[in-house]
Amino acid sequence: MDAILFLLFAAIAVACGINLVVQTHPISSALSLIGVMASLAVLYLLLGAEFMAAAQMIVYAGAIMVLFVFTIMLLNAGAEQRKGKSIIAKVLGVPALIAFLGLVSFLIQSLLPRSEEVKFGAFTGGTAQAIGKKLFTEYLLPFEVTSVLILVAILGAVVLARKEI
Amino acid sequence: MPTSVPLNWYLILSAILFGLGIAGFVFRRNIITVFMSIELMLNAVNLSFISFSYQLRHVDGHIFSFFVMVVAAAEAAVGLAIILTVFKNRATLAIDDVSSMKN
Amino acid sequence: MEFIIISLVKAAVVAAVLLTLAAYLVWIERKVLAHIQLRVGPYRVGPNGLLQPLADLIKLVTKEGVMPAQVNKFYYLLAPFLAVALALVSISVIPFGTQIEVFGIKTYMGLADVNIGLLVILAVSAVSVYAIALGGWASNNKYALLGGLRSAAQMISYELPMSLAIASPLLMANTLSLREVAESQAGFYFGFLPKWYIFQMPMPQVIAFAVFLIAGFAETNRVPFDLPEAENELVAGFHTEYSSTCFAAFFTAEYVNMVTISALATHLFLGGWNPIFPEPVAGLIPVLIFLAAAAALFFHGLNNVSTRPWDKYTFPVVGVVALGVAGIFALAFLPLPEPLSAIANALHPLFWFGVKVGAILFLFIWVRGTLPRFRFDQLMKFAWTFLFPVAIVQLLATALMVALVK
Amino acid sequence: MNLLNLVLALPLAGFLVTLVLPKNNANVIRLFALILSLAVFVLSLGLAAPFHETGNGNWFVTDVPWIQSPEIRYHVGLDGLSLWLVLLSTLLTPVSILVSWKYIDRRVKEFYAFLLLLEFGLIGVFVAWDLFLFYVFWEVSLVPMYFLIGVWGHERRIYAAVKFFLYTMAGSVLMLAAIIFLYNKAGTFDYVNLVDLLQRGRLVLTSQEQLLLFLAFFVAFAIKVPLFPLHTWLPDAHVEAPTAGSIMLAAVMLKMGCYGLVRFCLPMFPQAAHRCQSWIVILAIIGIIYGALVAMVQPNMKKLVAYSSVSHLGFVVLGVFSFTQNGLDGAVYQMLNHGISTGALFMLVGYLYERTHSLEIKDYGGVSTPAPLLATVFLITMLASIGLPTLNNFVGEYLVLQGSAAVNFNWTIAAAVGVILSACYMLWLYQRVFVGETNKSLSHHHPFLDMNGRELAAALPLVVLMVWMGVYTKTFLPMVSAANQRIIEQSKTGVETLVETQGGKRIAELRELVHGR
Amino acid sequence: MQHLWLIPLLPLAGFLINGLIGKRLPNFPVSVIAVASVALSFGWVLKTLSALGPLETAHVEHYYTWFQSGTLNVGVDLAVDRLTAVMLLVVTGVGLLIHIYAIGYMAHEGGYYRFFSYMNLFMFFMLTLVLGANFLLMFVGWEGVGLCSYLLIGFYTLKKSAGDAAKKAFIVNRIGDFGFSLAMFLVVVNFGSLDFQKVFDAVRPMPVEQSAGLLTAIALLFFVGATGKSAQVPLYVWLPDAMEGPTPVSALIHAATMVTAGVYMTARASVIFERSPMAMDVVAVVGVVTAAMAATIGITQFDIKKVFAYSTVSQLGYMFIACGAGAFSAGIYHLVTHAFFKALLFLGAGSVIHALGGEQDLRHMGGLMKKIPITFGVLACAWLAISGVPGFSGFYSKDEILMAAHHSSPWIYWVGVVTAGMTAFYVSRAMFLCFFGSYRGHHHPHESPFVMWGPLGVLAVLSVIGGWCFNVPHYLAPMFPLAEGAHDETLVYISVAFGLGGIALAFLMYVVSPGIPDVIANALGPIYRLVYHKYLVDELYGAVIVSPLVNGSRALLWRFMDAGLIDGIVNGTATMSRTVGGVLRLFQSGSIRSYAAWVTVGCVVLLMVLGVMAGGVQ
Repeated sequence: MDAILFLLFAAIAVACGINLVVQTHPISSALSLIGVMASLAVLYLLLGAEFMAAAQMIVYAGAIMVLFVFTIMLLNAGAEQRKGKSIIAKVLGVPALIAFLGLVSFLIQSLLPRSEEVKFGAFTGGTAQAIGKKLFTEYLLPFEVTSVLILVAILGAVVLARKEI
Repeated sequence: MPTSVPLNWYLILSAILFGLGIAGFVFRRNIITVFMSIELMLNAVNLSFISFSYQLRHVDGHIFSFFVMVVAAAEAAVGLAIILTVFKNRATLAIDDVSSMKN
Repeated sequence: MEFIIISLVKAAVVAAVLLTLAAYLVWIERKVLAHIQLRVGPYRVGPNGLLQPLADLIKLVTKEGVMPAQVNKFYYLLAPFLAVALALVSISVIPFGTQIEVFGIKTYMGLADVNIGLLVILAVSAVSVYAIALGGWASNNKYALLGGLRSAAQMISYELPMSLAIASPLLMANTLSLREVAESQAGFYFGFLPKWYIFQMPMPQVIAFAVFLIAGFAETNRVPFDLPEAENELVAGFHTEYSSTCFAAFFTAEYVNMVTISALATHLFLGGWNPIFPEPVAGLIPVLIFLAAAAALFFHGLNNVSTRPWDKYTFPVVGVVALGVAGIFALAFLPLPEPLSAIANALHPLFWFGVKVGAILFLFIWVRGTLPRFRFDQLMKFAWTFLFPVAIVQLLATALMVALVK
Repeated sequence: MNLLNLVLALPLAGFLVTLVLPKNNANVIRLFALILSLAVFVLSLGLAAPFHETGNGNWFVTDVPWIQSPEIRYHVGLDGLSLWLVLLSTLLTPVSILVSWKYIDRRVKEFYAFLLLLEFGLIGVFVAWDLFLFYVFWEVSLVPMYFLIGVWGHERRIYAAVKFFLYTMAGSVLMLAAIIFLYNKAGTFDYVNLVDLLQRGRLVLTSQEQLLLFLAFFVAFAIKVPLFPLHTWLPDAHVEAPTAGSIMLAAVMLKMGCYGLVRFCLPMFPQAAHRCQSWIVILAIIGIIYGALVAMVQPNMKKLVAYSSVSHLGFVVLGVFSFTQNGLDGAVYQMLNHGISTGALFMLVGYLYERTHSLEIKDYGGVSTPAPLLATVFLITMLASIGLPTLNNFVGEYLVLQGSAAVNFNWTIAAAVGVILSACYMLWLYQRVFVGETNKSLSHHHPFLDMNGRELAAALPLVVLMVWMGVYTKTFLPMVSAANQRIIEQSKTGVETLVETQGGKRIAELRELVHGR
Repeated sequence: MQHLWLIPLLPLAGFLINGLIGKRLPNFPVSVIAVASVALSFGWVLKTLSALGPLETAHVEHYYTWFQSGTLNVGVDLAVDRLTAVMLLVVTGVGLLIHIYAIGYMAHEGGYYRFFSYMNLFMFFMLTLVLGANFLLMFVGWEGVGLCSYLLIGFYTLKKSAGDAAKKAFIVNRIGDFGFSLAMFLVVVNFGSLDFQKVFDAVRPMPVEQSAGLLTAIALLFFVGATGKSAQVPLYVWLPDAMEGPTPVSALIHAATMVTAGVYMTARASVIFERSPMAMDVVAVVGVVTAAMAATIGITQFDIKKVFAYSTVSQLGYMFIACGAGAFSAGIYHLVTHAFFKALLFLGAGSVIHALGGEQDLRHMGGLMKKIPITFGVLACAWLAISGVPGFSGFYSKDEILMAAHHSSPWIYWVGVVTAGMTAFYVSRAMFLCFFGSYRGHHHPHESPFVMWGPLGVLAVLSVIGGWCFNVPHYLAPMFPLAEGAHDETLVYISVAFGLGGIALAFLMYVVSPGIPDVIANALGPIYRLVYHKYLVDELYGAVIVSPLVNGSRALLWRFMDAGLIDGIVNGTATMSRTVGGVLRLFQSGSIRSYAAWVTVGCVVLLMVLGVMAGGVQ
């Protein structure tokens, strides 16, 4: 059952990924990215990371991608013109990419041969309580730092996006 | 069909997504798409984080990916603001036109 | 395998109940608004307009779907579908009652008993923004685009205070599963005060409840915050270009969301399916209510005014139905064989849950009738400068009290 | 508040006060600077008193903790070696102030302020007994000179100033590294303890370490001396510097390098010094001959004198690295003589420049007819600088050569050639500038005047000193040789062990050197 | 305590007074101060010599330690012994006469006070040289005298040739001093001190060195100093040019006193020279070569002062022959007599030039016997003395030297005798060209005043009776034991014969038939021209040493080495860093895609490396 789910959502994710790269219009690539995120959320659930799945949907798909979609809509940028798409990139790029992926997967396969099966429910550590406990004890400092980071990002965004400066 | 899947496949999936992210990042012309492929790469990394935390049976991987998410949010906010201003000044989103930093 | 069959059955039941409820909600809204505005509202179709929703449904479905020219077809159609799908998904997580034992199968009165129910709801509400945004953008109409963006912005802004408001009762309930939240509110203080979170001792969640409601109104684009469909400014907001079925989809999505929000409110703050009155009285109340309803109906039906001759027949029929329901509720008191009494006991929590949801829905409609509309910047300023801080302070206060008590 | 701290503090106070003085009234500033520097000079004469009674030993020592965490002490003292160098700098500051009376008209205030700061730095360098304090003063003296060259110099002054600064800085950074390394190893910056630890073997440096430390110190001082390959900054710095700058640079700043060699290189790293002796001496000899030869062909007067000081200071290094009593005495005495004679030479070249605004020799000729007094003073100074007996350089040169003869006679032959060459270029200069018909271009600005009272007042003390140091060395030499005696003792320890470790002919030579003269 | 210091200090006082305030005084007081200081010094010398009586041993007086470093202690101490006495008498005596003569000669020259102050300074240094009790004080005098010769040769500052000659004189002297100082260093290194007594006591017990040892090295280095100062073969070039100075200067410095310093030093250090036969041979050979060569050049010169300058060089050659042969006292004896007649010759020539208003070329003179008879009479005495006519002083001292030379190595004797003949020839040539025949100049000669011919008279008397009156070898016997040997009469006759032959030949060629010299000159052709141009030695030195040194150091050392190499390296590093910066700049192309590409490549490479490493770890 898990295998089916994994294969299904992995396929969706890869399809959306390719769609992201191939599509000309940014809105479609944005939505395909949301598709990738949703499928990843499901995979997280498979891996027992409930909180992360929810967070993925809320933060990533819900907030960040909304920003992207907003920007694309506001800017109303048309589809990419196909001028001068360098042939080299096409000829050289794609096979290179495939070779790269092959290499990496071979590396992973060889480096971690004895990896164990992934069963749903085998590891239920990813609950909100566990993450909460760890986050506010062991990782308090990074938490505070990222909060400052976000504050700075907000200020930056506000200042940049304001019309009259 | 085997009932479950070895962890490697998750890692391979994350590698594939990462590769797609790189492809997008390198080949696409539109800034927003490039930006999105970066987000894709970050997602791929999150996936590998969580799959490793599954393997190691502790929750640190989740917290790392949580922080990645937070940073990605911050980055997206500022990045998009910049793209807006770029668009406002240059009226184009093609990445090659935005090269005033050339020396 | 058996699990799948049960869930399918439950899904069918819930979907049917929900959709009809959504349709009749439209009816109730138009009736209540009318009475607020001292007019009668729909009473032509069926007894006192009861069949009006059916009529609307048929109208919408049969209308011709007008598709504007340069519209982005795929997204134009995706948007309404997405809206309805997401609305229904969020309902699936909400439980209606306690565990019931029927035909030997123990199952929960809710479609899916998920231990992170709230997170799912939050996730779905986060994603539902796209439906509206896409809708507005795909219809290639300036007003639609503006409407879509405004509503998306509004929903995002109010999502924050809502999730904070949700977080504070969770602090007290110390669980994310709605069923456990509801169960944790059983029992009474000093015999008469029900242990709902708005009354629960360490920190009564009254403010959180208020914030949640306000945010709820905004989430569903309801009156004070229904800027996107504001007729006078943005024509019909994001669904200006939509006609028949797509429009219907948006419409149902809106009302289903309303139901979801009110159900959530009852679970989190008003004690879910726990009875309002202490035990001995609790059992009688439903019977009495329905008997009173039946009496009212018979009275109206008989000494009716001449203008609507066939009311004489329709009203008593409805009265008889009410009587039947009162009888069912009365069954709990009679010593009956196992399956029947189990059903009877299960109905009580359902009744109380329905009463509370109805009350909140009435509140939605009531507010729509009375409050004027927010201007967009007021709306945003209200969210960020007032609601959000209040929610945070409330959350911190709860956390403090909970920590102190423990 | 003993005399030495007073002498050290006054120039600094002067520097601060001049900065505060009103900007427009130049004469007030000049007068103040002159009076202050004269006061410092008179006070510094007092420093010599105890030395005359006892002849040696350290005097006016103040040892006060300055910084706690890296234990740095304000440890200041005076011994025979640094006494006369301090007096040299206190003497030459009023002289340079007098010299630049009319010469400097732009930014007068800053000029005199920098001059006083320079004097403060220089005195500090010679009296500092704490390595870190020494390094601080070394840098303090560097900065004003950079400005003196950079602001009031001639056309290519920026290039010259930067080159001067970079050269010295590169060297001093090496030295700083060595000082810090020593601090880590010994735990103290104090020179006296360090030498004491090294002598008694409590602080043992491996031969490799000692060699590196020695080289670090040596390079810093060699650049300042300047020794042969590292000397190219000197001619540029001199040509571009104003007269006062040249005098202070040539007369005192170059001595910082030689002083460093004697004070730090020899006693602290005796084995390394002995191992490097041969190639250093060869460099010095090359410096002597190379300096003299290149000086011969210089078209520019100041460059000629600059190369001549490269040649003269080659003698000093030769004397220092002969490790003999004569050599060292000669070297230190030569440092003083060179300060006086080259200082005077630059002053006179400055006077010539003031009259014709040109340093090229071809623009001059027959100056002795319009300015006989200038000619005679220049003649005396020139004779002093080529080492005419009864004048000051001769004693120093003789002792240096005598010292080097005791070690290796070939060195002496090669170095003595320098004496001949120095006569050649100096006389050729004198002949082209002063003798023969007067060059018309001399007086086309305004009539070529002879030395006026002020100029003579600046030159006279130097001429008197030249004769005094040449004829009656007893007032100056005993203290120096006493201090050198101690340094030679210190530089002998540990050389025995070195002798065993190094095989072949070298052993005989070294043993003979150590036990011989 | 004879206060020997007064002897040198008096002229120094004269120098200081004239130097500082002479400018404002009229000529007469300046000359009075100058002459008085030398006269007093001469008087003090006589007083001390008479007070000290027979100076069997040296009388040393120590005043203060000049400088003391480690074991080396150099004191300012003066000493007098028989040799010093002779030198003192010669220096102060002849000096006094020349000072008196100079009053007249320099009467109407500019810078009168400057001349006399320099002359007094010269006397001070010469006396220090002579009186010095250690090598260093002698060296002080040695260099001081060199300085004064520089100042006095370059006295006519306006004449460029005078300046050059002065510079040349000083530098050549400096080369000589270089040798002298090296010798001193060896002495100190080996004997620990510079005092004559200590050094000679240490040297006496040492055996005579067969091969080239320490003493030979010291002796040779001292001799290099001597050649520099006394103008011997390699370093004689400066003396002829020194004639640029006023004639009294030539007389005092380049005839009587300074040039003899070399001989005095050799005599003083005779202890060392005697113990190194090799050095003695070198001295002798150099002496003989100088004498011969100078004599040949003297014959061809037309400038009267140049003739006498070469004659001085040749006579000095004779003195060194004596020293080389071991007869130091003969050398000193010839030094004394030579001082008299050479000073006389120069001063006579001076009065001739004075008479002819500065004319120095023999070809423009002639027939002056009648016009300036006194000068002719006085010069005649000197002429006869120098030609070695028996009875005159020159004969006695020259024969002593020739006897000693014959005793040590006969071939030197024969060359010496021939040179004596040549000496007689060129002096008489000069006399005949100057005083006999008809007057070829266009001045109207007038006799010089008493103040000039007075001292000439005294010198004439001295050069006549000087020979047998002052029997110097006898006086110096205790210091330099006389060589017994048979006093072979025949050698004397041969030398006299050569002398008289020389005079006769000159008389024949220049008086009887003036045409012959030109005929011979053309006949000898190239040889004559070579000799006339002083064997082109100056040009040789110029080409071999001076110009390569100067141009070489300009092109090679300064341009290439300093500016090119060292500065090149320094500036090179600066430009190199800028170029590297330039290359790196190209990476910032501004196009984000290229950045992206480079980032990716970087990641891939990193991945590879990790893979390999991880692979390795596995």
